[in-house]
Amino acid sequence: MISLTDTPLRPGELLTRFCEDRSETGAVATFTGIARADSGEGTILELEAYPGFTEAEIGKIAETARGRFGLDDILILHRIGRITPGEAIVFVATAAKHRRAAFEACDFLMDYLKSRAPFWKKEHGPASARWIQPREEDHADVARWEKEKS
Amino acid sequence: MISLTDTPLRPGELLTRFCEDRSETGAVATFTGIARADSGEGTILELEAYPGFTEAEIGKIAETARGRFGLDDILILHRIGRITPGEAIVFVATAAKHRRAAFEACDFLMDYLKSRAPFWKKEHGPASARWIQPREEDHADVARWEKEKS
Amino acid sequence: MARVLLFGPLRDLAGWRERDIAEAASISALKALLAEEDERLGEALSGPGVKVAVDQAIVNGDIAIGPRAEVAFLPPMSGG
Amino acid sequence: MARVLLFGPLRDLAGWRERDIAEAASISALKALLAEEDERLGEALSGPGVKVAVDQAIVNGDIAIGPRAEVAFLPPMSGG
Repeated sequence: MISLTDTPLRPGELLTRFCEDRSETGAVATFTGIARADSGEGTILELEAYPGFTEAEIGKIAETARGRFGLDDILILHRIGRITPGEAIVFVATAAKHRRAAFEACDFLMDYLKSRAPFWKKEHGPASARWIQPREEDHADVARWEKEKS
Repeated sequence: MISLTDTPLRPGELLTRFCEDRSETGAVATFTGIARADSGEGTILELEAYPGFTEAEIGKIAETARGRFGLDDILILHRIGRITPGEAIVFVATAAKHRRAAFEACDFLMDYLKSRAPFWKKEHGPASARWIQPREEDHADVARWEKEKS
Repeated sequence: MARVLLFGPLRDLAGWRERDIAEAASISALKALLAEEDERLGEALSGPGVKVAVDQAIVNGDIAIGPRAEVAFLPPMSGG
Repeated sequence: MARVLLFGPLRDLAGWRERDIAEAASISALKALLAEEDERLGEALSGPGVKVAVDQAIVNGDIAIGPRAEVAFLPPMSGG
């Protein structure tokens, strides 16, 4: 299930529901990305999506992960709108029979989400605002999976 | 925090508490290991620990992970006693500034827990019971980290 | 009549997010029309990394726009 | 008097988990004493991969056992 929301994410409740009735699953990995207050200042993140298109693009990534890692299930929730430090930006959960598949799929999904997903992200600092691009690290992270594939 | 318990784990509630007041953290990775009903039969797992010793040995692994990956925080909860399919056996959460450290530390901790942690595990099948050893895969998984270190 | 959507820095630059534009029958005609109104926006729409989606599918090159098309200009994405 | 603890398959084999044993002043003496009572347990205590912990610390080789020591025999671990 893939969903965008402009209200706060509740990773714990999402994990509780995701783990229910999983007597054949074995392994659940999750990742929660939290907005950081790097500067100690009142930085606000603003995330914009293209409703419909963004979910569909993430859905393609999720289907790739499902096939590549043999997953039982995937959950991706992403915040949009204004996000204050300490709030979750993204929650990803993967379920698989064994832990390596669950971990790698979660890692893979996050790398794609951080560098390729159709979001536009603006950082509102105390004095000014700026649009953010993926970090060099994010590009390097996602490149790992393309190398491995070949 | 490292803790063993003979009552059901609640991964969602653990994650909720683990994510609280983390405006400097950025990344939380978790792993939940769930007892599988592989055969469809009523298999029960029985996990035995050496109270005190087992927590201390896991604590050493956790300290290694904290230093190696630069973690902000670690939570490890492990079930002991009789565990039915669908119940969580282990919950590990790691908090770090960036996601790669959180993922790798969680992966590392699980590899150590699955192959090196002082537990003795018995599988009670419908007709007989047997003591379990780590799988070949578990040994291979943990060896990855020893190779990387050198 | 096409519905035109702008995202991220393009929206900031133009000062609008969404508009109906009647007169353009192709992507290139639409870009020309918008550039006529706002030269800086016109340049930005053809800037590096800007993708165009018609009815939520990325398109390459110039294509005709149907009367009820949704045309989105997507500047380089930030990721999630 | 040492408190002796057995875990996992050793506990199953012996039929007990925990006992106080008064007479043994060293690991080797303790093993000999247990082997005298139960030959199969004696063999298993020296079997491959069995570790010995005294007061919750793994020890190697034969060492003296204090009067209130906790001696644990740890067969190969299953992991969690």
